[in-house]
Amino acid sequence: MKKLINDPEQIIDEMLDGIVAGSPDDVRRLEDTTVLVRKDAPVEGKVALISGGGSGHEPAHAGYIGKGMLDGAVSGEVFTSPTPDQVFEAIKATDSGQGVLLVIKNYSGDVMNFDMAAELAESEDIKTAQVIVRDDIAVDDPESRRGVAGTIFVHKIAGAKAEAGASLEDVQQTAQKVIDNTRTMGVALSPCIMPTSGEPGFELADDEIELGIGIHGEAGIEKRKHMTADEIATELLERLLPEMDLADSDEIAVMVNGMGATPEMELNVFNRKVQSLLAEKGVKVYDTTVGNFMTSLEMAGCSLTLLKLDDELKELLDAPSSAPAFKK
Amino acid sequence: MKKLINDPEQIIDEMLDGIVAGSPDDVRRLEDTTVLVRKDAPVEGKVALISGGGSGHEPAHAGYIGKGMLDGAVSGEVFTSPTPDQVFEAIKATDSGQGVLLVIKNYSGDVMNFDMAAELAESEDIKTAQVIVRDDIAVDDPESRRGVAGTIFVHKIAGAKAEAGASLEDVQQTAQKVIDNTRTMGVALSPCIMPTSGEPGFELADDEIELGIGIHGEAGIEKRKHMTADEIATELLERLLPEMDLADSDEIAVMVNGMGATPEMELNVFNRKVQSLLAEKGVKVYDTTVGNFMTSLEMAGCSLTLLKLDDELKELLDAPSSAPAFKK
Amino acid sequence: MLIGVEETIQWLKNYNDKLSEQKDYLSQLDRAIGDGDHGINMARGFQQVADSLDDDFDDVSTVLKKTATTVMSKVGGASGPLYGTAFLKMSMACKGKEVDAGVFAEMVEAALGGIKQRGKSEEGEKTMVDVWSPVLDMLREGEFDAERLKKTAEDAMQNTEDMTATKGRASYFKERSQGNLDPGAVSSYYLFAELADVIGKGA
Amino acid sequence: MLIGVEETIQWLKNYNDKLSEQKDYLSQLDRAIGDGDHGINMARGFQQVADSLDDDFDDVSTVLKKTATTVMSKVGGASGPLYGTAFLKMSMACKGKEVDAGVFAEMVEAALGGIKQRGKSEEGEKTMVDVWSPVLDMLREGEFDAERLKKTAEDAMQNTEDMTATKGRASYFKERSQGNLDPGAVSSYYLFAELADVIGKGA
Ligand SMILES: Nc1ncnc2c1ncn2[C@@H]1O[C@H](COP(=O)(O)OP(=O)(O)O)[C@@H](O)[C@H]1O
Ligand SMILES: Nc1ncnc2c1ncn2[C@@H]1O[C@H](COP(=O)(O)OP(=O)(O)O)[C@@H](O)[C@H]1O
Ligand SMILES: [Mg+2]
Ligand SMILES: [Mg+2]
Ligand SMILES: [Mg+2]
Ligand SMILES: [Mg+2]
Repeated sequence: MKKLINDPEQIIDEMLDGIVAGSPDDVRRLEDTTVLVRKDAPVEGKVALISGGGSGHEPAHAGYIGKGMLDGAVSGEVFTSPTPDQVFEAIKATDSGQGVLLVIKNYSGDVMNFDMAAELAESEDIKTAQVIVRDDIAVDDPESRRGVAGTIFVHKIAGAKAEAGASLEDVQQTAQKVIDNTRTMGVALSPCIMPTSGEPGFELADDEIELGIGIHGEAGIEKRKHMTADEIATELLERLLPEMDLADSDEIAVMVNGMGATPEMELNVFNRKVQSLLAEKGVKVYDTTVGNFMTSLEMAGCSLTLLKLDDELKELLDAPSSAPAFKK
Repeated sequence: MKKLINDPEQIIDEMLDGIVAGSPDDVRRLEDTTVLVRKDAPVEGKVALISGGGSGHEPAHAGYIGKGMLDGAVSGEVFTSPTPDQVFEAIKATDSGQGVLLVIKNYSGDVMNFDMAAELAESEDIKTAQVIVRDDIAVDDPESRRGVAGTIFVHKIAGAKAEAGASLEDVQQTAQKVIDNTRTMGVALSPCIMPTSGEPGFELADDEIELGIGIHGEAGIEKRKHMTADEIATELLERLLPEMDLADSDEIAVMVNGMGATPEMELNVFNRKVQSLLAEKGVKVYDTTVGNFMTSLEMAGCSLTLLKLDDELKELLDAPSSAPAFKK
Repeated sequence: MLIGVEETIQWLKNYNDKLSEQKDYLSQLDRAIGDGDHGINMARGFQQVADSLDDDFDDVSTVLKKTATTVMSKVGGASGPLYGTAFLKMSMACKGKEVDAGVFAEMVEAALGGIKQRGKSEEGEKTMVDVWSPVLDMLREGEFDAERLKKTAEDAMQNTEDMTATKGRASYFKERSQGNLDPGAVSSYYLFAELADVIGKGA
Repeated sequence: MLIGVEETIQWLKNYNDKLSEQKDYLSQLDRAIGDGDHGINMARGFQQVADSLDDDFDDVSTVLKKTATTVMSKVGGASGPLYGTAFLKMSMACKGKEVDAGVFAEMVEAALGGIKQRGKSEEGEKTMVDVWSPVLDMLREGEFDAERLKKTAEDAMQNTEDMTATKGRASYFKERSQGNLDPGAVSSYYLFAELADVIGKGA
């Protein structure tokens, strides 16, 4: 498989430099780290938001750095959680004294590494709080659910809350509210290729798709013979809606997220069915976003995220953001 | 090859409905056409901008509809120019009496079909003007050069000019200035799959890439054994710069455009080298954009676009845009 | 009279059958030196043409006019406007006339002129022009001969193989376009071959 | 004395060689029930460990502390904090002491405790815990025996094959995780096997 890269060992380093070279007025890289932060970090008087995880999910996470979203993003190797020292650097560079919220996706590695960073921060009297995103309903046990595309809603809404001057506790609470109201499920049509090995990250037969797959190729709910976009949309929605606990008056935000190699044409074909099913079922859609937000390199497929909104969440979702991957 | 679609014959229709379903407050579809227009079209007192072409280049062209960019986008079948009647519908729906600028990419089909639409408009006394984008330097003869990713700069800058209230002639002139100062060249690493046939649109051996390929898989300059990202960046830049006629004081805008399936990680690795080479050569970069803007379904590869700026172009490039695929 | 309303309709329906049969072949030719959609474009458009011809028509001109507008709005790409223009010009050239051999030659002359003007193209550029032009030359020579029409179109189509494209998408393939037939030339050959068959049988 | 500074360094360097040799195998195990990076993670991190051990060290504790901080900052993923914690706890448990069989058992006990706490994990969940825990049980039985250490670790590693994962990424594969070895258990087996080899040779 051909890739537009140089040395696979240098890929993260070069990507980070490339991101900064593309937005030199907006982000900077902390020297000798894999941490990107807002150019103006630490932002005086504001709670900072940090996210991160393994690389390969671009534009997550660095694309969400900006006014109204993240203050910093920490990148690990491809699909590998970053180490505590890196996260700690991000914390130190973004804390303005108001404390730092760590947005963590629920993977053992991320949870442990961010937690160790929080311990390091505590030892230097920097206040941190954590939220753990677990929106992927492909996993039964709610405690074990993985964090996937719903993370973007957490960045957006908690980021807007922080920008509005809320305290660390309040930002954390709002982030937790988003997490409690967000559910996602995805599907893979073909695997991504790991840059180091040049091998596919997992196996899918030519006529197979995998429902509920994770963003690192972790097993999903089941492999199926190929289905149409409408069938997939129906299946995902039918699993998501019972989890949403929607009252008649509730409005939701919808995110149709491409996994990397699926053309936007197809994401829109998929979105058409999602929206018509929601309309049929009488679910009110307040806002829809279609695009590549939490990818798995060049995996083909998509995920569908639903977020139940209230007045606070609506206002924060609509608030301005300068983050390149989620401008509002 | 698996795709997230239903009936390939319905793919354009369903995509268009999906786009509208995702942005019902911003765009609407003209009934029984493949035309999307700004929800508020025709915009009183403003020159309208229309673009379009074959589908498969998403987010081009409908993603550029919005305040500050396009008023309408006309979609043909995959990689096939739309017909004159469709373009004519777009013209009628967006003209507010100030006239309509047609942004046409230089392909025989597009040129002929848009031109026939302009004749139809003339017969109903609607004023139109045309610009023909030909930024792809892979083709030697400047008259035959194809329109590729540089088209986005035309949308952005001419769109801002129109939004500022300029006359049709002035908008056309500014658009032409962008065209005269924009050059692009691309590379393909792997082909896209045509939805109707399920077949690759062109052939590339496992260890081959094609320099200068067109956005429909038209032949490029040459096939090469696989190169690194840095080598490709160097090669493209070395071909582009001599075409740019840059003075020492000139500043440029850079667009690194993914062809569809290339991970954003790789686009940034590529951008890193582009920016460092430009810095080495003393070329001043005013603005950089990295992402998927003019794709070829799930082709892997990228293109590099350079635009020489002057004060007018800088101001218009920075002007606000509400288009989902190019928010400013 | 060479053809009337019924034969014209038969001709166009047969042409549609031919296109749908050769759709993949035409697209494959276009994949070699273009973007691979010629068969799809033509088959899609002429299916609509065939479907639109079940009405009553007064004369050949009206049938061709209807065909022209359908082609223009349903084929797309480069071939849509070119074939659309060709049929429109043919329709105009036989307006109010019976189509005999002389009128037919005038029709092809008008069509060729339309194609060249619309496509800004000339002979020898490896396009459909390279079929229409030799066919016109032959028709001008006098007596109408269905077999010769077919043979002329076929030879002309074959001759595009060695040409180098300078117009349309094939032009990007430059020398690489040599050794491949031009897809538009092939679809034009089919058009004349189907006409020859309809007239041949009718005679 | 069981091991001194030199043997510890040798152990870790040999472990690094083993990891770089088995990198693809470990990643392949992780591909079956995880995300395919365990070999890469461990090999990357321990290469750095090996490179960092050419300095002078006062005692075993310092070597292990250095190893712990390098592992924590270079391995990443889940195995980084877990192995990092393990080495840190081992370092703390032998601070100011010579490492004899008894101290070594205390070190492994501390490490296992650290892993379980950090990973919120228990025995039987198909993780590296399922190697460290049987090894501790064996060490507690008294006399140190290099061959038995190796054998115990190997058996324990083998036993993970039939377990169902409930922790880490493998847990998403649920029943599908059965029939596959746990990659972290395999890398832990290598760790003890290399130690056994170093001690066995030294004896
Ligand atoms: N400028 C032109 N003049 C005459 N014929 C042309 C011209 N451009 C293209 N053609 C004809 O059209 C054919 C291609 O049609 P088609 O594939 O349907 O459209 P597109 O090139 O837009 O994909 C070519 O094989 C050629 O015969
Ligand atoms: N919570 C946990 N407790 C103990 N061991 C764990 C835990 N999570 C993962 N592991 C171990 O880590 C190994 C996977 O490590 P690695 O692949 O490097 O990290 P990641 O899972 O983040 O990709 C597993 O095979 C398992 O032995
Ligand atoms: Mg991992
Ligand atoms: Mg075409
Ligand atoms: Mg074509
Ligand atoms: Mg792993």
